[in-house]
Amino acid sequence: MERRRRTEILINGNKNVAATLAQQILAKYEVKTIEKPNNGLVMVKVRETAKNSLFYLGEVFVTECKVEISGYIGFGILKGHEPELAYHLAVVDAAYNAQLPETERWNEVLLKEEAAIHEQRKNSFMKILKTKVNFETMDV
Amino acid sequence: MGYVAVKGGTIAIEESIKRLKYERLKKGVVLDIGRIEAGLRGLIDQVMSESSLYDETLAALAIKHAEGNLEEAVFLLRAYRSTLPRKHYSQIVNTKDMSIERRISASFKDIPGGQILGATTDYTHRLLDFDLMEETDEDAVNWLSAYEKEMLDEVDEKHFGKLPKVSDYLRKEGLFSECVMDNTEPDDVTRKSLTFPSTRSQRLQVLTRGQTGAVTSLAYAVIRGYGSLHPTVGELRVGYLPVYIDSPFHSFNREDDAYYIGEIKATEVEMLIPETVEIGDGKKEIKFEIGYGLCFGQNETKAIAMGILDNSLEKGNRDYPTGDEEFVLYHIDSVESTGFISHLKLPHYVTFQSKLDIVRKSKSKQEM
Amino acid sequence: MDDLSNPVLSVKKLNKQFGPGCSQCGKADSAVLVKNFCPVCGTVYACRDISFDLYPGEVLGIVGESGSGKSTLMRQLYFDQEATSGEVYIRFYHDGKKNVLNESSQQKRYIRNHLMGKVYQNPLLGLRMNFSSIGNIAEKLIAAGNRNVGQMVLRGQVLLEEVNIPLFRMKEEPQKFSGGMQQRVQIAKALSNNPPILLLDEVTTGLDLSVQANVLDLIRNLQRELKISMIVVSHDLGVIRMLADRTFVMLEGKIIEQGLTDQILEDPQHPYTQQLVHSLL
Amino acid sequence: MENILTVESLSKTFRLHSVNKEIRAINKISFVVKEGEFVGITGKSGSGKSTILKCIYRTYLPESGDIWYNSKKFGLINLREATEREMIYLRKHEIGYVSQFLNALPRITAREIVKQAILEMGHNDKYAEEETEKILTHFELDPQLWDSYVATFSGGEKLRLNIARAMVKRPRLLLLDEPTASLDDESKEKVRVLMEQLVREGTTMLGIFHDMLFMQNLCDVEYRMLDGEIIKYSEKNPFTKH
Amino acid sequence: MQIHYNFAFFDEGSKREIRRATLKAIAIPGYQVPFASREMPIARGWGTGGLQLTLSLIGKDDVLKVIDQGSDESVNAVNIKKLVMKTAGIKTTEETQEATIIQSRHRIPEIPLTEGQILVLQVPLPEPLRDYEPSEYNTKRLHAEKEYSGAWLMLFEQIMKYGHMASDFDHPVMVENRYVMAPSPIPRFDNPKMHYSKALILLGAGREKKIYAVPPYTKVVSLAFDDYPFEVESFEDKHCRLCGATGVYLDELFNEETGETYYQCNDTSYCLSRLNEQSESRGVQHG
Amino acid sequence: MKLDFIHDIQRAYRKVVDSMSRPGLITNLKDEAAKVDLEAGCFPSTLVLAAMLLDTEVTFKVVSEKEEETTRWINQLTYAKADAAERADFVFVLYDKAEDELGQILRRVKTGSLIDPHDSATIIVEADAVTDGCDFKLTGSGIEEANYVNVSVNGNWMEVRQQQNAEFPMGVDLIFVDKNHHLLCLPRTTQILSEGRKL
Repeated sequence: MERRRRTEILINGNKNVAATLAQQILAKYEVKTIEKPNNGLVMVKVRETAKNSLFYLGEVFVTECKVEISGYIGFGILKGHEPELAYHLAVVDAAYNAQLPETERWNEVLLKEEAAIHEQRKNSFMKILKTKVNFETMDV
Repeated sequence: MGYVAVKGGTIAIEESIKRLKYERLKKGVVLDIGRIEAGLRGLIDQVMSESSLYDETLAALAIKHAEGNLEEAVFLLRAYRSTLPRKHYSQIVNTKDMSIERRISASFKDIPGGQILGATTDYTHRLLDFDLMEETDEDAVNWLSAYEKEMLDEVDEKHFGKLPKVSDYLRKEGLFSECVMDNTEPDDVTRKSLTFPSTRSQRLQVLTRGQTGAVTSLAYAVIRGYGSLHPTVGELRVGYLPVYIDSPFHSFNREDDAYYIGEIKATEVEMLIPETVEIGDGKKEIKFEIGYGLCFGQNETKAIAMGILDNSLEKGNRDYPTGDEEFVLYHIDSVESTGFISHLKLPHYVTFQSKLDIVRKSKSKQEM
Repeated sequence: MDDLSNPVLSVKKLNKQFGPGCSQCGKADSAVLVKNFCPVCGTVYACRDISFDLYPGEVLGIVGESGSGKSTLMRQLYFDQEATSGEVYIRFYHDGKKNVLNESSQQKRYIRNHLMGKVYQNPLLGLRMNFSSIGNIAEKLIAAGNRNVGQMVLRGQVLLEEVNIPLFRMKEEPQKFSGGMQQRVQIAKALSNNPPILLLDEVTTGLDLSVQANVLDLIRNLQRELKISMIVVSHDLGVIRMLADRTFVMLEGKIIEQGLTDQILEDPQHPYTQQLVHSLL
Repeated sequence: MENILTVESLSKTFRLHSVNKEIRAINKISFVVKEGEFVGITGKSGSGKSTILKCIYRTYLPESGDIWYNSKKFGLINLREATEREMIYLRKHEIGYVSQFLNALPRITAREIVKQAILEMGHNDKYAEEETEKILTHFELDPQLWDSYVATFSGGEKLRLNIARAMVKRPRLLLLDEPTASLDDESKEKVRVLMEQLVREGTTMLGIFHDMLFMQNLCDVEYRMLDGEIIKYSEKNPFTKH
Repeated sequence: MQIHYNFAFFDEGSKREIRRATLKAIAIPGYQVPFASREMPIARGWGTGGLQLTLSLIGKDDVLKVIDQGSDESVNAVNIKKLVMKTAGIKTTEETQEATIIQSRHRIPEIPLTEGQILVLQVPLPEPLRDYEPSEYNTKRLHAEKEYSGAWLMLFEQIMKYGHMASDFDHPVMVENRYVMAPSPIPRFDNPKMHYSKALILLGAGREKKIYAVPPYTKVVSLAFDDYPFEVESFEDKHCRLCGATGVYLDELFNEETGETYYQCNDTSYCLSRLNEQSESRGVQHG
Repeated sequence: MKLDFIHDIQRAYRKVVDSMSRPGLITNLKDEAAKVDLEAGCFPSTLVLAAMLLDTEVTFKVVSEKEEETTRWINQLTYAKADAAERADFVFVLYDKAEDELGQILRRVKTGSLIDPHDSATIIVEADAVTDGCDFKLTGSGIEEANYVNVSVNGNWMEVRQQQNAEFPMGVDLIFVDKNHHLLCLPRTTQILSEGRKL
């Protein structure tokens, strides 16, 4: 699975998913920490819609981490102070970069989690939609 | 034995800091960071927006540390921010991708996707709720589970909250001047100080990190009479924006190669302002312009005010202080204004002595 | 003294346009232009190929309706605005060998401070309304390098007397003065550093008739006494008649006619000038 | 005697754009003025007399032909082609122009008018002051009037001041444009005496007059004009002159 | 969370930006170099400009002195010193001669500075033309064109009003015949110390985001007129009640009981060292 | 790298501050340069200066036969981007430069504007030797009376520098280093008198 989609699932879904996947790797391979989980900032660049120009909205506090598995670097980064999850994300990323065989079996888990996230978000959106103002058209 | 330097200042400061701690603890109860995060959403959103640093937990810590003093909490976070390395820049965030939690328009009744009130205090009666005096955690849990069980209507889920923009609809009708995508790299006032005439990116950045009260007051001045804008809220939306960064190891990135880092809550406002435009041959027509507001958290008044000031500065009519970019942009930062006002508390003995000298001198000259 | 060959100010092909210009209008004399406006790109050609010389001790009049480019021309000469192209030489600056339009803003400021004076139609532009009148005069003297309060006050007093401002009012701010008085303070200020070149831009416009006359007499007398070279811009032929030896007529950014002032008034050649003269009351 | 002014084939047409009309004022006029002469031009009003003087003085822009003037400063110079700067110089130093109208600024005293003319020649203030008083006395202007505004003067007073202003410069050529038009006889007589005196002092004069008698008493040479052309030349017997 | 602060508080990127601006400031004496100005853990207006300069300069071998109003023990001085010590762990001193970096608000020490030292001045309002022209856009242009009549005009107006120049502190100076500069709110008494100073003087305005400098051996002339020369505060006939010093900047104090006015050195460390010297020599005499 | 990016850079920076504020004062980056273990095609002290002054916020240009190699190293070390000489904030003129290359490059670099004179290039020049001596007499801000130095760099760079600095405050600031890690600064305020000629 491509990185964009899997990082969305691992960060939005249950934290245990990343932990479980990372454990599989940590149990079998030597994982070298290049950069321990540490805090930093990501500057958010946005496009405004008045003139379609770009500006900086502000910075997001993040935790990031770098690991290496047999010469392949993995990078974990997410919003907030989440050293553990950042580490797990980095391990999973390294596993994919190194194309370890384990990753081939991860799709199923990830897709399942993705469906769960979807379901949960749908529910919460439907709750929000209860606040929608319905203008009943007057039938003539 | 010689003379020893006085230590008055050092000791007094230490004792003063103790008093501060005493004030925070004197009731024998401490605030829990989790409770601040849970129950002071409005304050947290405001602190994040004014400090221009997005993190609920850090904001909660700052609020606790500052005992709820807003300017102090912002100050703490701004200073903390100076110690952190900026590791990455996000990909361009597009507000079309916002997961909507609230979305209204004052210009059109029936907008595609509908008017969604979400969570708002707008239609609450401001009657103090004395029941809250007795509220327990248990009450909260019970209420939540009841809310969970409420029946849901099946609705069209195709957008998942990603609703089309009201302005897109007007744009299709040609009621806006077309703007091409402007991919000029934005300026960053935290890296390179503000210059005049300012760039659009500088203005928007200063406005979005401006002090809520200051931004609101100046925008109020614009619509009350010190400016000539008559804006309408085209669309106000509150929701979550996903943030991605490019892979730091490759210079060319495929879209699917990005790292997702999470979502941030934001309020976006598009103010519609009618404006006469020249269309050549001396002919004129009226088109709409957008005054744009976007800030961290749910800060609706601030976002609207930002939209008003954006347009007022874009026009730059110096007849009004609110059209003077130096006047607006130099004076709305919380840390700068509160710092400079409060510095008046610092000792000024030396300069006062100098003043005294000159006052006496002018007196003696006049007596002569 | 008369000097027939050596101008104090020499202007060559001065152009000023507002707007980017386009492939259609391209040049300042393009046929596409409606008057001096390009309907395609909206560019206004405010000054088009203006050339003239100003000689020692002479008063040059520039007459034209509003929008003819005469005030724009004055702004270019005083560096209030940047010219689009052209050359300007001043005899007292590098022997008139350097095009001052190409000099740095630092040098231009020097030229303004030392070699020129300008009186604006709107005293707000030429005066600091909340500084004392004597301070206003001193400002120009300071800019020209004077650092002696006593001398500056003395010079200021002489000038204020010259322009009929009672000395007991010299410490008052011009904002407390009538329009005519403000204009006289402005003239005193512009003259304070004995500039060899004085620019007068519609200095009597907006004043009551009697006050106008008063200001004109003042300028006339000063010119006689000080032999300053002046450029006088006005839409009012009466003003020009009273002050100028030679006159240019401007229309749509161009000089359309020039001659001795009495010749312009009595035997105008260009249809526009004839119209202008005939409308003179 | 040398020719101080040679006018050759001078024409002037006025084009009135607003009414789309052309008016030919003078047509191929030629004549000469010798140094020290008093030349008079006569003719009905509208015959173009005044146009000639104004073309010489460049108040009108000559259309074609040449106006050769023998200048002290520039040598032989064609006034039709002289630059405006040269014209201004000549007006200040060599060529005077007097009409019945006192072409002076309002709110200026008689004294200032004369003094300014002297200053224009480059003299110093003190000299100008003294010379002014001399001239005003000479032209019999009541000292009480010296410091009043000329707008209040009578016709004769204005004219005398006018001539005074022109004369003070000691012009080599004085153009007289019906100066006596509105004067009473007594004033005219005073002017006449003055002019005779000027001629005696060597000033060359070219003048137009409606008063034949007045002119014939003064002129050495007379040209008569009709419809823009010179139709008659007559010369006084040099021996009967004065 | 990141709970260990960096050496000298800043991350290295921030220091680098301040350093670049500082070098340009030294190369263009008196010119206000804009810089981004980081947000500091002390308030804007409380010396963040000076503090940023100090933190960008300071190293493990430095000895720092901080004074405010001439006093090492002024609350703000103590506060700034504490912050630098906390984040850089360097040595501090109260002896002017011992210090390698002296950060000061409102004073230049009485003891002449030496070549090895850097004086960092805190600046609240770096623009000397601000009273005359509120717009930054315009003041930048005035500096560009060396158009300083406004600065002198302010003084001229004072003379017209009061009969003398009435600037108290922060009396503008002309640096190296080019830039008019605000010397920070030091009393006029300290202005001459800037002229041909042996030490490098750096000035930092945090809120206004400007850094500027007076290199050593640089011409610094207080603005004045030929016939109204620059005058420092007068302490004629007055001396320090404690150490007897004259010709120094004095604080005016008030005795609650007697109602008397008395004077004391404003530079407390200078006063102290004089007192110690005196007591030593007394000790020698007596011993 | 053994170079300590906090403390070594701080020490080196203070030497640059000293040399910049006292033109003619030659300082030595030996200790810091010794810790550079990177062969980037330039002097180690040049790399120390790059690490001290460059990051993503500024641009640079390398003038050398090995331009490409050194550019890559500096970019990787500092993340600063290379740019044309006309726009670069920092210009490195390395020791293998051609006879008159410094003069030529000085003609092209940005000198700032009257409004923003700080927006001008800083030129770091690798000289054969920078020593005390009496070839150049230096005067100006930062110098008590006069300082004397020798700078062995060929070409007419001094004339070009003079032209570029003609209208103060616009101009360029030069930092010289040599293979013995000597460091000398010539900010735009410094007047150079060479063999009796004023430059």
